[in-house]
Amino acid sequence: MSSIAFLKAAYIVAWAAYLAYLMRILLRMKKVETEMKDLERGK
Amino acid sequence: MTTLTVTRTTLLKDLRMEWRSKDAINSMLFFALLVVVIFSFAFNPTAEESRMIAGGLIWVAFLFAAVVALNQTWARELRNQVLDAYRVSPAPPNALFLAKAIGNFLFVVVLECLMTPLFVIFYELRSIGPVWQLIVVALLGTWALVVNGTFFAALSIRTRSREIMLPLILFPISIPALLGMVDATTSILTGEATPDFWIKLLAVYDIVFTAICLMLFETVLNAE
Amino acid sequence: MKRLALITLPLTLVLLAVSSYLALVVAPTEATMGDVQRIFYYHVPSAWVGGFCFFINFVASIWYLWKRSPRSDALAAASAEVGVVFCAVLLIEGTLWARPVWGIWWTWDARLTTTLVLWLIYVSYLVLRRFSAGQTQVMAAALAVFAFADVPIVYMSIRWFRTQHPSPVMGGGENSGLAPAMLQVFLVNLALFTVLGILFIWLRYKLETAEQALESAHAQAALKGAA
Amino acid sequence: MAGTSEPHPPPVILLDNLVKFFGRFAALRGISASFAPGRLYVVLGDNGAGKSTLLRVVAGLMEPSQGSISLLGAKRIREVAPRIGYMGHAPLLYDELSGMENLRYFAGLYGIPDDEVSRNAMRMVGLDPDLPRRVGQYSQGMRQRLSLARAVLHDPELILLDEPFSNVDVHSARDMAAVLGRVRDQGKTIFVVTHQAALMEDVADEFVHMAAGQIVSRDEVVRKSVNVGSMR
Repeated sequence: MSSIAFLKAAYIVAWAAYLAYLMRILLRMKKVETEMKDLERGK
Repeated sequence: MTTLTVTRTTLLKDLRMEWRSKDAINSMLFFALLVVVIFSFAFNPTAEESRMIAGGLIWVAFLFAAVVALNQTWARELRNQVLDAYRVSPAPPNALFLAKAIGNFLFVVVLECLMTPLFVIFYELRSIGPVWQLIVVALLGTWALVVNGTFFAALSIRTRSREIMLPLILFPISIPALLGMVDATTSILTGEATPDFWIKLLAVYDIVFTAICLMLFETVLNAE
Repeated sequence: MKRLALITLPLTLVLLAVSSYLALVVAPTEATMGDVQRIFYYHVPSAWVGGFCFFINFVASIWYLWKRSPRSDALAAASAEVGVVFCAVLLIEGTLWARPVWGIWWTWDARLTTTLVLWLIYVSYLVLRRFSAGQTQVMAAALAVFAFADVPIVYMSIRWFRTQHPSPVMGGGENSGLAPAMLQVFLVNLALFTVLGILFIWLRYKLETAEQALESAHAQAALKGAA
Repeated sequence: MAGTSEPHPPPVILLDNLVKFFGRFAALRGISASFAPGRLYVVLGDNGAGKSTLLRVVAGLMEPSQGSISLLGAKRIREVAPRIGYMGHAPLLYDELSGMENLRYFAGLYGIPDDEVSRNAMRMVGLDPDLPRRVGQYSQGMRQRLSLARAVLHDPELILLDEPFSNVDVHSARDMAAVLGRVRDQGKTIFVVTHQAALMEDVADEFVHMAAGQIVSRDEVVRKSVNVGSMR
């Protein structure tokens, strides 16, 4: 197998991991904000 | 009322209770026996090979058995919530920690004394290097496992599924100590290398982590 | 959240794109290892960011034990998690580099092993945070002190371990004789990754403090209500 | 009562806006109160009213989430730990040890080397110090008595008792209540959390009612005369 494949794989892994992690944080943030709004409205 | 007096009375109390119930030592002994037997099924080495792998086998077996004892460290204090009686008293928290750590150390040392002959028989072990070095490694290594184990068992009191938490946090931190014990034991058994570096490493590990445990135990004990 | 996404998402993409462009196009091809060496420009900065995160975690935990400020706990939680993510990427990249260069996926080489042990330790830290029932912050801060004290001991022991058992193949040291053009790309990437790491920690810290605020809002609601 | 000539002796316990959260649940919701020395307080309230939590916070077992507490003139409870006695909801005793072995150990924690102190504590609650039986084989009533002995072993000025009469037969409970009355008469301050208010009617100085993490009312007991009738 050509070593270029490994290079590509490494870069794809890095991009995918960092972007997925970013999305996960943002989604959790969204959840927290919705819950906060619900709480404030409930009062 | 000094730390040492309270440590002594607490240790004596624990030993007396252990003598009466024999919970920890019995389960630990049987567990270690099982591990030895299963290992000797799984690996069936010649005397030469067994020298190479015995260090790893022995210490992994003792590590697993120690976890059984460590998990019981605080069980007795939690039953009837006796720990609260200690916490409301003016007795120094570190005395409790030292008593528990020394108690566990004694249990595991007793276990090692009883189990080592079995390993010697099953694996036809004979050490080429000096045996006294093995004893030094065993004492330093056991304290390394037990001091952090006692502390992390106290941490695990306030977690869900606490029995499984202890190995999860103890094993990663103990990797250098385990590596030291295994490699030192192997180099003594085979007589091929000197274990000096590993003995020093274990000593440093013991000093560093005993100090940290004593610094942080009060904080952890009184966190509620 | 929209505002945060608008800041962080493009910034992350730009950082990743620029660093990839520099590494894959601008940097010259290395003579002995060929193109695979380009992993290096991602790999080493990831390692640096991971180490940096764990250091922040340690400082924040000490600060928490001293001052009991919830913000420093949030920072500790954030940096540990980001560190674990960077470390995980680092490990995967390490194996992807080792396969073509050394012919094996994994070797118990000093750096690989140290990274793996570090990763395990901080994963256990995150597990403790998740599973603790009350007083998470104190327990986590205590464990963080143990974790960080373990790092130099792990490093020493594994270096010795490796020299006693030489690993099968060793490519010539990564840093040996880096050409100036390579060095420039490397340094720029190091800076870009540092920014990326700080960005992630900042965002994760925002999330942690938002969660803390939510918890205390719930608690305050419980305090006022039902009287 | 002992001669407290000044109208307002300094309070034993001073609570200022005490709040305790368990996650999102507020167990104590802003308690401010002061309690005078030499009195026997009976704390009443439904399950979950925060009685035990209050006792644990006062005993120094829990940190309050907000607010401050001052105990026997000290801000840090650990400084006055030797002067506080605490009896928990659970027995706080080792099942594997005999009564005297238990007390001897706990006396050691308070730096009391004298065996006679432990023996007296056992006699005071009506237990035989020479009983070789282990606590695991004690009846519930005996356990509670021993637990009380452990709490008052070091002659504390402030005694905190969480449900001392739970699962205890009426006869034993009356005995224990009488013991508490006598200890109060020696000038100690006592807090008793209980469901059985009737047991304490003869000896209590004040009933403190709690609901939903707050103190809702305090009723002082007007003592008709010195309680001769209640002491058999």
